[in-house]
Amino acid sequence: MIVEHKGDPVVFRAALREWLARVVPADWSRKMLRASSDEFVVFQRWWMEERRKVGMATPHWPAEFGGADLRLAHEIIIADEFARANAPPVTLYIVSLNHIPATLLQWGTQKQKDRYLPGVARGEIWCQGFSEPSAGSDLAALRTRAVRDGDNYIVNGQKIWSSYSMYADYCILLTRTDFQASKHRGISYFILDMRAPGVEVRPIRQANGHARFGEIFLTDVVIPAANLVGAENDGWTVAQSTLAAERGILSFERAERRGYAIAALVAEAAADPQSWWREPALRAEFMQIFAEAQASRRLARALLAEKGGGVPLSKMTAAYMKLTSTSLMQRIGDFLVRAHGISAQVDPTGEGTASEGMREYLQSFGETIAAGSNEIMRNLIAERDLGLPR
Amino acid sequence: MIVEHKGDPVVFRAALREWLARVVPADWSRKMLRASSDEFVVFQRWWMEERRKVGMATPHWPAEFGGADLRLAHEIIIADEFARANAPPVTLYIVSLNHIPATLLQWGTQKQKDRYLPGVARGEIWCQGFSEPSAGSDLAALRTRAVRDGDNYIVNGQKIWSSYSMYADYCILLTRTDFQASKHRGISYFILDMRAPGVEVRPIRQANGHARFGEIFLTDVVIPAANLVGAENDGWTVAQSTLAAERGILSFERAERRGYAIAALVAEAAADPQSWWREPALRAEFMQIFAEAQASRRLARALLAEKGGGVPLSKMTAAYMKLTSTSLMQRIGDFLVRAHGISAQVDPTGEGTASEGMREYLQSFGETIAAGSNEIMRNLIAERDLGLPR
Amino acid sequence: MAEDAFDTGALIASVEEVLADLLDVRAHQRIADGDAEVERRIWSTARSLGWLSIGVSEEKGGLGLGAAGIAAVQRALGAALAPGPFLPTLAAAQLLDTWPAGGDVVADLVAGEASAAIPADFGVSNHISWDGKQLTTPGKLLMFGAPDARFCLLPVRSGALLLCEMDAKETRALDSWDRSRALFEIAGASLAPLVAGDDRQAAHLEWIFLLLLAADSLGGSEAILAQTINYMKIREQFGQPIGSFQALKHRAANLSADIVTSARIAEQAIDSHDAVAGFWSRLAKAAVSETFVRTAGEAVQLHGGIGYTWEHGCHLYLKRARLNEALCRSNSALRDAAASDLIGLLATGVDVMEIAA
Amino acid sequence: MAEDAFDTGALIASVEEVLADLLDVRAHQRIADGDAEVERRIWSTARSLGWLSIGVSEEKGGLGLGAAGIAAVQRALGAALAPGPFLPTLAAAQLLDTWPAGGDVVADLVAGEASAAIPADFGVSNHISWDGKQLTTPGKLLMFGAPDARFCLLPVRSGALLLCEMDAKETRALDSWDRSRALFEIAGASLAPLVAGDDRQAAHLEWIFLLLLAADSLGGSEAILAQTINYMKIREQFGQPIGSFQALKHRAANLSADIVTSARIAEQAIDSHDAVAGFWSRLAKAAVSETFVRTAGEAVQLHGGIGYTWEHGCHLYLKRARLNEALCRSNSALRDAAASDLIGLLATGVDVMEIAA
Repeated sequence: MIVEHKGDPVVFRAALREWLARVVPADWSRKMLRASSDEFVVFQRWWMEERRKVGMATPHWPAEFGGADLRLAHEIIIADEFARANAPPVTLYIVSLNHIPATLLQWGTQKQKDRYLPGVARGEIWCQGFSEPSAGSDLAALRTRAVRDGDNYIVNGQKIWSSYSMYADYCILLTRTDFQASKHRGISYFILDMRAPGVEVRPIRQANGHARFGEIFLTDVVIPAANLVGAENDGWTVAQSTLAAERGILSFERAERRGYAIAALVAEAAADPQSWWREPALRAEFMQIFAEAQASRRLARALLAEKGGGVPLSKMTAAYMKLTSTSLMQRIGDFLVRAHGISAQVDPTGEGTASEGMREYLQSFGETIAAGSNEIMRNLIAERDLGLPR
Repeated sequence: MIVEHKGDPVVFRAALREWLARVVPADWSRKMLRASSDEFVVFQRWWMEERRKVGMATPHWPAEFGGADLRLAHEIIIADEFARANAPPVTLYIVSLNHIPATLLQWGTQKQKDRYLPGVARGEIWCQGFSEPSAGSDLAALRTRAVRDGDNYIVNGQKIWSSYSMYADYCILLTRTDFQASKHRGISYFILDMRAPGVEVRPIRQANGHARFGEIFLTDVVIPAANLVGAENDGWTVAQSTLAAERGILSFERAERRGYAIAALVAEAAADPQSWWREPALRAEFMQIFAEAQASRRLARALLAEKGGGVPLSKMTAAYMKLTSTSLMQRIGDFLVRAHGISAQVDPTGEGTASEGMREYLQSFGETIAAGSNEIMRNLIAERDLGLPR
Repeated sequence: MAEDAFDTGALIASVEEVLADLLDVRAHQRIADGDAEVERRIWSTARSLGWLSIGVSEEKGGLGLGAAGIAAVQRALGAALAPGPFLPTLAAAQLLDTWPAGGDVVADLVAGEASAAIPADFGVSNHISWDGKQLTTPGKLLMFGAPDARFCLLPVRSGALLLCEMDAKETRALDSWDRSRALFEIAGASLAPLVAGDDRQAAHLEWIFLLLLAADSLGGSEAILAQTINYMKIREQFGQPIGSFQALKHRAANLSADIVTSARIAEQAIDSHDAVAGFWSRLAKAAVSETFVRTAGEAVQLHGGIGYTWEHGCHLYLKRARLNEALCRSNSALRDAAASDLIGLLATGVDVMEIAA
Repeated sequence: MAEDAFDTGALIASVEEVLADLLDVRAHQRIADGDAEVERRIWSTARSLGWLSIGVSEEKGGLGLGAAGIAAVQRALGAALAPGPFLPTLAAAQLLDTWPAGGDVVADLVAGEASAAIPADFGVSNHISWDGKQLTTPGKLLMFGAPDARFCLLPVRSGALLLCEMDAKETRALDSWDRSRALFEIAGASLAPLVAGDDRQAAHLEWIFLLLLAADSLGGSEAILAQTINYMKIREQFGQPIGSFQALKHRAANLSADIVTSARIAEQAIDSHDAVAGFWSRLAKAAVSETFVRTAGEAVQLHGGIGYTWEHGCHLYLKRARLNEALCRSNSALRDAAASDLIGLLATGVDVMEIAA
């Protein structure tokens, strides 16, 4: 158990590094490029199980719920080592590992915590049922209805952009429970069992050909009142805790991974006498990207420090992080596409950097749109950080 | 008299070219770089007088008012030849030559036309009193008041950004005459004698150090009712004719001048083994600018063709012209500043291209802001051409 | 051109109408999923309506509308994201029309009996050598056009341009991002050279290729911007159409201004002949394809989540835009070549910026 | 640094306060109109308050706050658009502090008794040659700093760095766009070399020079954006503050995001030492000075007509930004040099992206 070494950060890091070197399959990313959805899920489950064996499934959770009570410093070490080793990200478990504890530890009843938190380490998958076809940027306009019926709520409506919902065991669901209240006031937050009758999920294929999101159709779905998280009609407040989960160690790990990827790009290009590295304009463009990737790493650290109680960088550091890091991802993809010319246009599932370009580029639009579009981030920055009038 | 040859465009062009070669001083632009305001005005008056001598002061005006009844085809030849010869632009007379006939020929009384139009060829200078400190982009919010008093109006208020108003003989002035009406409906259009008591002009120095604009202070100024252009409270309609004058031969001539300037830039840079032409990134950037400068010339021609009754390119061609040509000017200035490095930073009144960069760059902000800021142009394009909701 | 304007306009309108019928959202889905049926139907429609004959001279059975004619057709094809090897086939027919030895091949192309392919990186082909008998290439050639194309045009190191016959059995289709268009590989040794032209023909083909890429990109930019604007008028958030938000409005206006500018640059290339044609076509392809990339990328963003789905067409325009950007050399290479052209042209006193009245 | 954080913060706050008192709009006008009085007053205030001593070691009479300390001061000076030769003087003192032979000169600089100058195009000085006795230059040297500077630092072709004494009578002040800063010419032959350092010292000076340019640009960007946002809150058009128009809001947000990013890059350069210091300072100056140009340009536009007037300060920031962009080599040259650095560093296994905890 690696977490046993948590008392000594140096030993902890070394144990982690040794374990990663042993357990991460060298060819996992190549295999995943052409994997079917089922293969992807099997691989993610395998990886979660491997992590669990050494106490690395939910190490940052309280011991009470199967975690190891690790602090921020250890989370940083873990993210850093996982990024350095290019270990598989736990894509399928992002909501399970981050959003669920961020929400339930603060708002869940003891029963809810006891029942749902330990399951995550065993591989239970959660999804998020927030957005709706008519409530994207304007999330609070959601229309899915939950009507009280004795000890239950009867839910009807439709959710969209719910990552990996087709594989999920549970869903955190926002619904409208007060139809007279102003739009932020009539929302309630539920835990939904995805196997309940009346729940149907249709995968949504994306521009890059993959189906990461699902559309959830809810028809007379019965949710026990015990699954209400927080008070009835107080769901908007609860949801803020969920959304805040995006802004901590997750963005840190992403920035770290990007740092390593950027360094690998230079090494590869510089070693190839035919590469874009020989074109001064592309090289100069890349050097600015290199600098911004480093800025992104520093910004992610500043955000973590803020969460740890440090002096805030700004009133909206998380919005800056989201806006700049997703825009940078788009520019990196765009850069690679141009730098690799016609060879970037073929072999969509190829292994080389030339193929990676279009994948990164297309994927980046998911990032600039999702989780609060960059347009919403600009509004937030302008109004809440710069103080411009609404 | 060159205009005597107007029957044969080839001969007309040749006569014009011959005259320009003879009369345009080779060193005028160098001299003007360091000229005082007074020297500038003397030079402009001299140039207007030279033009007048050969019938080139107001050649596109009706013969009735001292013009030569030239058609669009001849205007194009004149603009083209003036640009080719790098003849001095009649900067001081832009309003006199273009806005005044565009307005008075359509809206002026016979008396107004007879009295004011012939004076332009004799060198009378007009300015435009439209913008106010609180009414820039929102021009219709103007507050200068004109109150009827017998056969006169008494005017009080303040105008700003009025080009060369400190040298002007007359001003076309927008004032509010109905204080109850909605903001576009209560405006009247006047001819103001700049020597009238109560008119005071303060020059405004610009970022580039020159003072092209003036601020006009009006204190109990008496304007005869006979100087009303169009009906009382119909000034907004009349002003549209004035503003339309910007969009014809003027922008064509500017685009032609830019074309020649761009070609000269290449020739100079390519001949210099130390120049930016040797840097691939700058060269590529320049080639895109080169292409856009040509597009601008074509757009100016399309705009002229529209005015001549041709099929419109779009519902807002003039707005596209204004937005793209001023943005391009800014990019050219910015390009020259970067291309010339530290040598662009010294010698603000120097003759070389290195010094030209910062002048063009700074000047360009005047253009992107004035005459309907580019932000207003984007609104117009979005709403009136693309049909997006207000 | 002026006297043909009406005819061309009517012709293009009919091309647009036919394409609008054949290419709805579902048809695009099928193409993206690898179904070749839609492409076959469009090609056979094009054959029966004579679209491939628009440019070539009347004596070869065409309408004689020249480069301007095929550019207009390609703009319509680009707007509709039409699948199939139209672009290289139109280009090849147009070139061979001026090539005495190309007669029979032109007839086949114009009739749609055969299609043609062109190297995807046309312009950097100095790795292909030809000694009058034998073609030698260091590796496989990457070609733009259908893998069952009967002909291809190949510039070689000496400057010559070869018309070759291809053996479809020797080609290998490549998977690529824009599935409405094909890229394939072939070994130089499997090609059978029919006729050799000279470097003027190579330059002529490059001019047409670039012109058509610019026209395709222009049509695509206009179409995807129009779709985006329609979406902005109907999609509501915060109780109002998103098209009423000024930040989005200004972005749409900027894109529209870019397209207005790009269209003028494309016009310039179409109107240019002889000495300056290559120069302007290089600048035009570079400018318009970049506008297309920018417009299609903004279209995805402005559509929000919907724009990022496979079912919606935005990504298809984006993939087409990125392919156009990469074809016939990178835009930086084209601008670099244009810079060299410019110096040469200025030295010979040619009026590079002349605009035909 | 951590234990000094409070002191530095308080110190910088006092610098800002003093500058705010001395540099109002009218003072900036006077500077722009060529009046040297404001500059003299600020220099003497700086002397009496010891601003020039912040970076150098305590044994030389300084506060020992190092590069981070002078970067913080320069950021405040940049925010206020302070006139005078602070930047080259701070850089020279900081370098000479580590230079055994520089003792007396450091004392003069720290006390503000003398100022120092540096070549404006520092880094492209391989046209200056030095044989141990004689300085040879093909033409006049373009220097950044006051024309009456007593000292200058000059990198020469061999890689050495010379500390020279200057004769103010031999300098020729140049008219330049940013009148809050001086550029002048001097003939190499008129300089009196005092001490010669080696290429490590030249590299060290470049690092500090670039760092200070980045810090100055960061302060300038932050200050002009803040002024612009204030203006957007009070200026009304169409019956509402222009800051409520979403298109303008988003532009302000983008600028703010650029500044947040640039500030992190500047931090990286300040935190970097030894092998990677030069690398990061090159990227930092390039990134931050471009953000400054963009911010100051947008500031003019967002202010509308007012922003374009001489009386308003926007254009002063814009001119400062463009000077910073040009100083110590073009940003493309710096990025090119950084690219070479990077390859060298990767080859030696240095962790280029290390972030001190």
